[in-house]
Amino acid sequence: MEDLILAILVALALAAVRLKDLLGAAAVLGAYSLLMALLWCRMNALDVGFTEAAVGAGVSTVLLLAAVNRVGRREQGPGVSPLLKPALWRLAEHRAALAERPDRPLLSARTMALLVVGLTAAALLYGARDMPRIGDPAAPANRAGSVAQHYLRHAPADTGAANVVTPVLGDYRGYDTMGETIVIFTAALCVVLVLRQAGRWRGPKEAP
Amino acid sequence: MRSTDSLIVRYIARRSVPFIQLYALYVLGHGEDGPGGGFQGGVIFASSFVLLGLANGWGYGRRAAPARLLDPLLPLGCLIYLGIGLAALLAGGAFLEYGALAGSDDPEVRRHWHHYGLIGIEVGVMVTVSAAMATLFFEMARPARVQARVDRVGEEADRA
Amino acid sequence: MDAQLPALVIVVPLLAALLVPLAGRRAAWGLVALALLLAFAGCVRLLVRAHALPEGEAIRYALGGWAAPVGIEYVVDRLNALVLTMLSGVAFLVALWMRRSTAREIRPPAVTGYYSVFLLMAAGLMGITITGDVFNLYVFLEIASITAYVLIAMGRRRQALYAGYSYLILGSLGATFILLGIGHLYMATGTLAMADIAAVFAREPQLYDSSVIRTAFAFFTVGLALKMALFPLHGWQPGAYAEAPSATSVFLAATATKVSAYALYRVAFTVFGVRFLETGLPVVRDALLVMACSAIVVGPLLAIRQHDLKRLLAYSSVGQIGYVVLGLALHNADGLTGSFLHFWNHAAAKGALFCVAGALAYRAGTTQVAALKGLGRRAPLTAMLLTVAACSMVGVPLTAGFLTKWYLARGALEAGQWAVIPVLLASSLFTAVYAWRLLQLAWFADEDGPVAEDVPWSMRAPSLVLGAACLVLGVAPLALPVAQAAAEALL
Amino acid sequence: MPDAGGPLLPPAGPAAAVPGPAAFADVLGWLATHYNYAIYILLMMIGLYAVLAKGNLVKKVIGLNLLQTAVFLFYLSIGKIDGATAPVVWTDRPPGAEGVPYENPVPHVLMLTAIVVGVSVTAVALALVVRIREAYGTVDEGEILASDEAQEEAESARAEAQEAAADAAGARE
Amino acid sequence: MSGAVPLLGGLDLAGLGPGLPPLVCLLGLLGVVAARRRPNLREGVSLATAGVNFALVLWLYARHRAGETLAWEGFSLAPGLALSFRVDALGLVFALVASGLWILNTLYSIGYMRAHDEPRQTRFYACFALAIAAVMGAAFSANLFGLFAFYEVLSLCTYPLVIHAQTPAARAGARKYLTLLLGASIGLLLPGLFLVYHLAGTLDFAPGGLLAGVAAADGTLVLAFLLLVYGMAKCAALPLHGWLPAAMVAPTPVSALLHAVAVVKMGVFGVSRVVFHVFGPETMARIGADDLLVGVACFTIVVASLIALAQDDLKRRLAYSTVSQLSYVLLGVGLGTGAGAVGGLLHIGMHATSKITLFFGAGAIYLACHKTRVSELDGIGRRMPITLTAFAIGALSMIGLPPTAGFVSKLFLVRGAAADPAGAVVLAVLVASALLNAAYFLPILWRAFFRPLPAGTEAGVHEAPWPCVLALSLTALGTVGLFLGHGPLLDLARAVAHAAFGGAE
Repeated sequence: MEDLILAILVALALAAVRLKDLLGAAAVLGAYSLLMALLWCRMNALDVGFTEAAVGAGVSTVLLLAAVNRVGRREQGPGVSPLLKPALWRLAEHRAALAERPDRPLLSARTMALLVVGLTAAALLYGARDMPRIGDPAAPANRAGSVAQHYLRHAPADTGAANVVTPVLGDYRGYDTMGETIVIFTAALCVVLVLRQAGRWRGPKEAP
Repeated sequence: MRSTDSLIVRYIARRSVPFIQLYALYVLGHGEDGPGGGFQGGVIFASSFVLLGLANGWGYGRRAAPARLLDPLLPLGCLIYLGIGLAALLAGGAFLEYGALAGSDDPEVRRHWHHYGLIGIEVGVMVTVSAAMATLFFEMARPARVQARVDRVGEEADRA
Repeated sequence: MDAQLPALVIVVPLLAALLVPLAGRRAAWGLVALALLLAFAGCVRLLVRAHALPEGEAIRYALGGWAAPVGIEYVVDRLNALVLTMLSGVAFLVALWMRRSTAREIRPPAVTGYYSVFLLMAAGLMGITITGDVFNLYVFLEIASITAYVLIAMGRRRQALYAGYSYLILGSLGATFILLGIGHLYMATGTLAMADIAAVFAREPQLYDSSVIRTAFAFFTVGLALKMALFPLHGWQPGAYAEAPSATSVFLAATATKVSAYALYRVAFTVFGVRFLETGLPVVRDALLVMACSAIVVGPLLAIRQHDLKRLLAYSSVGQIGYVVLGLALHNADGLTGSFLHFWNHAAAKGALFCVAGALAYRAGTTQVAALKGLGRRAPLTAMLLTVAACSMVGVPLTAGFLTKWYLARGALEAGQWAVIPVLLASSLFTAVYAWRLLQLAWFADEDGPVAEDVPWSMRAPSLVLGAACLVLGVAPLALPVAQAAAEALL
Repeated sequence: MPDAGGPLLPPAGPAAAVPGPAAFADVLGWLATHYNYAIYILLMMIGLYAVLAKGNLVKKVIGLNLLQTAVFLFYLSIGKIDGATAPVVWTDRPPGAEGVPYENPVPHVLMLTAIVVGVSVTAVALALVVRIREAYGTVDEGEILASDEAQEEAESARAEAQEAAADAAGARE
Repeated sequence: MSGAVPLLGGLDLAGLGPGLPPLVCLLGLLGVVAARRRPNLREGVSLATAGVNFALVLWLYARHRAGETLAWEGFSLAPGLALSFRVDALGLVFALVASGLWILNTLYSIGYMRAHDEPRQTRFYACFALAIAAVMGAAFSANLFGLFAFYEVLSLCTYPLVIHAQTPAARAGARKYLTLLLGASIGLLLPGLFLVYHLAGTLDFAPGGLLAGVAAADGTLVLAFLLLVYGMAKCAALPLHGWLPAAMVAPTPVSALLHAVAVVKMGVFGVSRVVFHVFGPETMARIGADDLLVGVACFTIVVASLIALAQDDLKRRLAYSTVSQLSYVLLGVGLGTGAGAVGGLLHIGMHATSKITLFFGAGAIYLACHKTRVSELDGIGRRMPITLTAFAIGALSMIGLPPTAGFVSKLFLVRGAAADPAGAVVLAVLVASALLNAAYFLPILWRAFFRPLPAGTEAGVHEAPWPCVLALSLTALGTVGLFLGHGPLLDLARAVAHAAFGGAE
């Protein structure tokens, strides 16, 4: 069952990336998150599934829809990001364009991106070579001496909570969760700052 | 974002908000025994306002959760969290050591205070997360003319 | 109170950051300055205590009362006490400096929010430095990054928005790589506390050959290199520093990239251990050496052509971070001492230079290099600050910059990398070229530029403290004994 | 100077060295037991490609989301234990060798934090995109960079003109 | 350390010893900046500083002759890197010459600046005081790092002096000045420093040479030697002499400072430090570095004199003459014989007094009648007798004729060359350069004294203001005086030679 969900997930991801209509891409991303939430529940990660459904599918998709509504649905323009090419390269290309030299740029951004993606994938696959089998109880993370088993044994005794995830989240690693709350507070503060308090940014025509 | 023109959707949205918020409090309460907790409760609580905003229009939603209410709530939740941590620190334990709040070394009593501490920070988290998610939605979904008015206020203050 | 110091140093700025939006506009700045002053005092106290500790020991603080592998712990040893003091010191000085500068560059309704985000960033950076838990490092890295994206985007021109956005994309890529690194580490060792991971490696040395660990190190390095703007991955930095408001540029340039460099040291030496660097992955160490050397040379080279002062200083920062990474690549005590010294030296010099750029923006409204004309006559103190900081960047003896070059050169010769010496000298010469151009305009220009008078004292005093630090650290380096002991401890 | 450069990592292990049928079976065997890891790498590559290659700023944010959810899949696959139930420990079924195995709760905790961080970054990114659209009038990176460079050249041309005027004035007096 | 001199109550000033002159000059700098509003006070403070400084150096010399070793640890920056000071014979030679002539130079610049009504005089005097502080620091610094640090400080603080007029020509000249000096010091001297530290593990000067006992390949040692010598571009050895003529754009007191008193002498002093106390005569001989130095010196002497012949501008001609005269010191130091060393070190003093007289003369001529070209100097001898007679004395000293100081040092150089086995070539160079000096100095004198004034220009030509003429005549008398009584310079030079080569004078 999980293998099927994973395959559908890959298909949805490809669709989200390929779709020209941003609204459609946002909807597909929502579906992708919901399916991911279902997968977490299948893998016994109930809390994560719950949060993914509420936060991933709920908030992200709504924000994306609101942004697309203000930004415009169609993905126009050449659709190729020059972000990857270092500034010097872009400058050279810009000059080449100005001088109307017809030669196609040596490596377009698309091939550069594929190159980097291929390199990262190779690194990850190399890394996955020695990984323990999925679900192997003797894996370093799950074996007897690991910190996880310690939590499972002591959490109910230390904090009286049955769902071990909550005490680990709130008590043992409570500081992480405080950091996380600070992160969500920062995000809200920053969005308020950018969208409400800072006022309009100036284009070249307005006074500096 | 105008309200939807179908009356049914607007009516049901208005009526279902309290139930969503009740469910959110249930999720918060049952963080210890089953899946759930501060984050999930907070998001569901915020989604009730989002639902209002989507169904009845941005203005209606904003009136239900005005900026004057949400902005102070944002830091308040974190302050609850930090407050509990500092209380533990002042009570002699380490930062965020809920057991120290108990004031006695009997492990049974300390275990209860761990429990109360846990619930306390879950409340803090819920306050911040719900205020944050609602603020995110209302800031992003602000219609163009409201945005123009807000920016003009900023520019006048700038010129003053 | 003394035992609670590690937690308080981080919690006090966080608390202030939360109280600032509630405190309203008048009390906001007072709260910021007070919080950072307390944090700075705490960090100095920690530095004194850490330096008094015997070799190899550190101040440990279990958060939430749970010991290391179970809970999260804060670890303060000589190295991060050094970085902490630099961070909180510069943050406090910038807090003093930025009051008048933000009043002029940021719209009034946004100033309180700006202060709160500034405090969060300072707390985030300090959190990265002091933490002893790998995932906690990621959480505080995200706090520092999100605040940095927005602080940059608050610049007046629309290019600031795009600069913030590009930094967000590349920064998030970096953070995701770091998260992957943490995942691989957790999978292979089963724990998240740095000390515990090192213990697992000590117990099972054959782990060093497993591909999972090598990938973890590679992704940590690439992720942190992205955050650090090390040469090939520095695309976001020039735009970010140039377009940001002056206060952000001063604080970011003086501290942000060096915290990522510190994190790389912490990961490379404490988590993976010295033996891993020697046996595990020599390829990464050579790659780091090449990246550092190319950064050292290309940074100032690109800086020479710039017309905008902040962009010029940003490119020079790309070069200076190469010095910090060079110590890791050289992998011996002198090289490391040089890099650790550079934490303070570069913070003082680059902070002072960006304060001059801020003063220019405050008085002349533009940060074009041409606006420096006649600064010597109209604003003598700021011009002197520019001179001292530029000399420290060039590495004139009796200034702080020289000591870093001295130790890095010694380390390079000891490590047999004699080719590093011409690299160091070439970068000093290129730096001399653009430093001379700035000083020429400031002191020897014939007509006067737009700067009519010097900046108010509330801006001049903190920047002069930074300038004085360039000189004091050159003649009587306070950080030297600490840096030396930290270097020995790591090897 | 040490011979630097070369790929960041040494080439893959012996499996890739010999591309014979044994290796193919070996890869299939690996796939059977490490299926999740293959999928997370695939998802991550789709996300990374979108971030790097797509010019539209919103599409990049979508790519970023895909990238981060792939990492969540990786983390949760670490903690998976065969035949385990959710990490909710009822007092009558204590954990341990003979009891029912519970799943590893640590990745769940980490992923709760990572999801919230992911949403925060997305929210800030979208806020910036909205403001960029308002200031630039477009959300395509190519057009944004083109208008920036055009503005840059206009300013540097004006700066040169001023300097030329100043020199001319200098030369005349 | 002898008893504390209770100058300022408890402060043990004697303990500072060699540290005192730089500190006094820095106080002078602060005084000048403080008194920027009142010109008379400002110039008074500069003059007083120069005077006190010279007195201090004499006091240090007296106690050094009495056999005390004066040292001050100063700051220890890092293990192996310290700013410490020690008084020794070589340092005293340089310090005495520099501080002595400093007083006259300050006097001269007061007259010149007032007469010429130059702008930005506070910056001028401040950089002046900083320059002398750097010179004093370098003279007494006890290790190579101190020498390098003060060398850099001198380069940086003389830059505002060279660019003083801030005209486009001044800017171009100063730019070349700084590029060459800073480029050579960062590009060559700094790696030399690193290499020496790497080889020897320390930078402190040792009597027999810091690298004496170091087991290192000769090639590395020669490389280190070349880096250090050419790194100190201030000694104006060809081909790194370009900055000297370029610095002619500066006002005359600065040219005097550059050429006679501080900058070039710092270069030559640095090279002699390197020869005597970094490598040591035995190592120099072993690796053949001394022949290398002699070769460079001879080449510079001849070529620079030839270029000087062709220069019509008076100050440029004097500049190239300095380039060649400096190499006499390098020649003496490189000869490897006692007499040669004495000759070289003496020449520091002799050349300083005579060249400063020439520059004061050139400045006075420029002040009096705004003439800068040699061809324009017809007949001014009769109108400006004092200036031109002093100029003549300086010129004779350059050529090395008996009544003037130049003869003494050249005599020792000749005896040193004679003692050296391969000295024939050196002797030939010495004679040839004497002739060349005559060739480019005598025409000036002949033109000034024996050619009639061009018609109708009598009114404009008269003597320069009194402070300049006073300084001018004092240095001329000094040039002759040094011939009669060599005084402390000879004893100190002999002490250095004795320490280096033992016995043979």
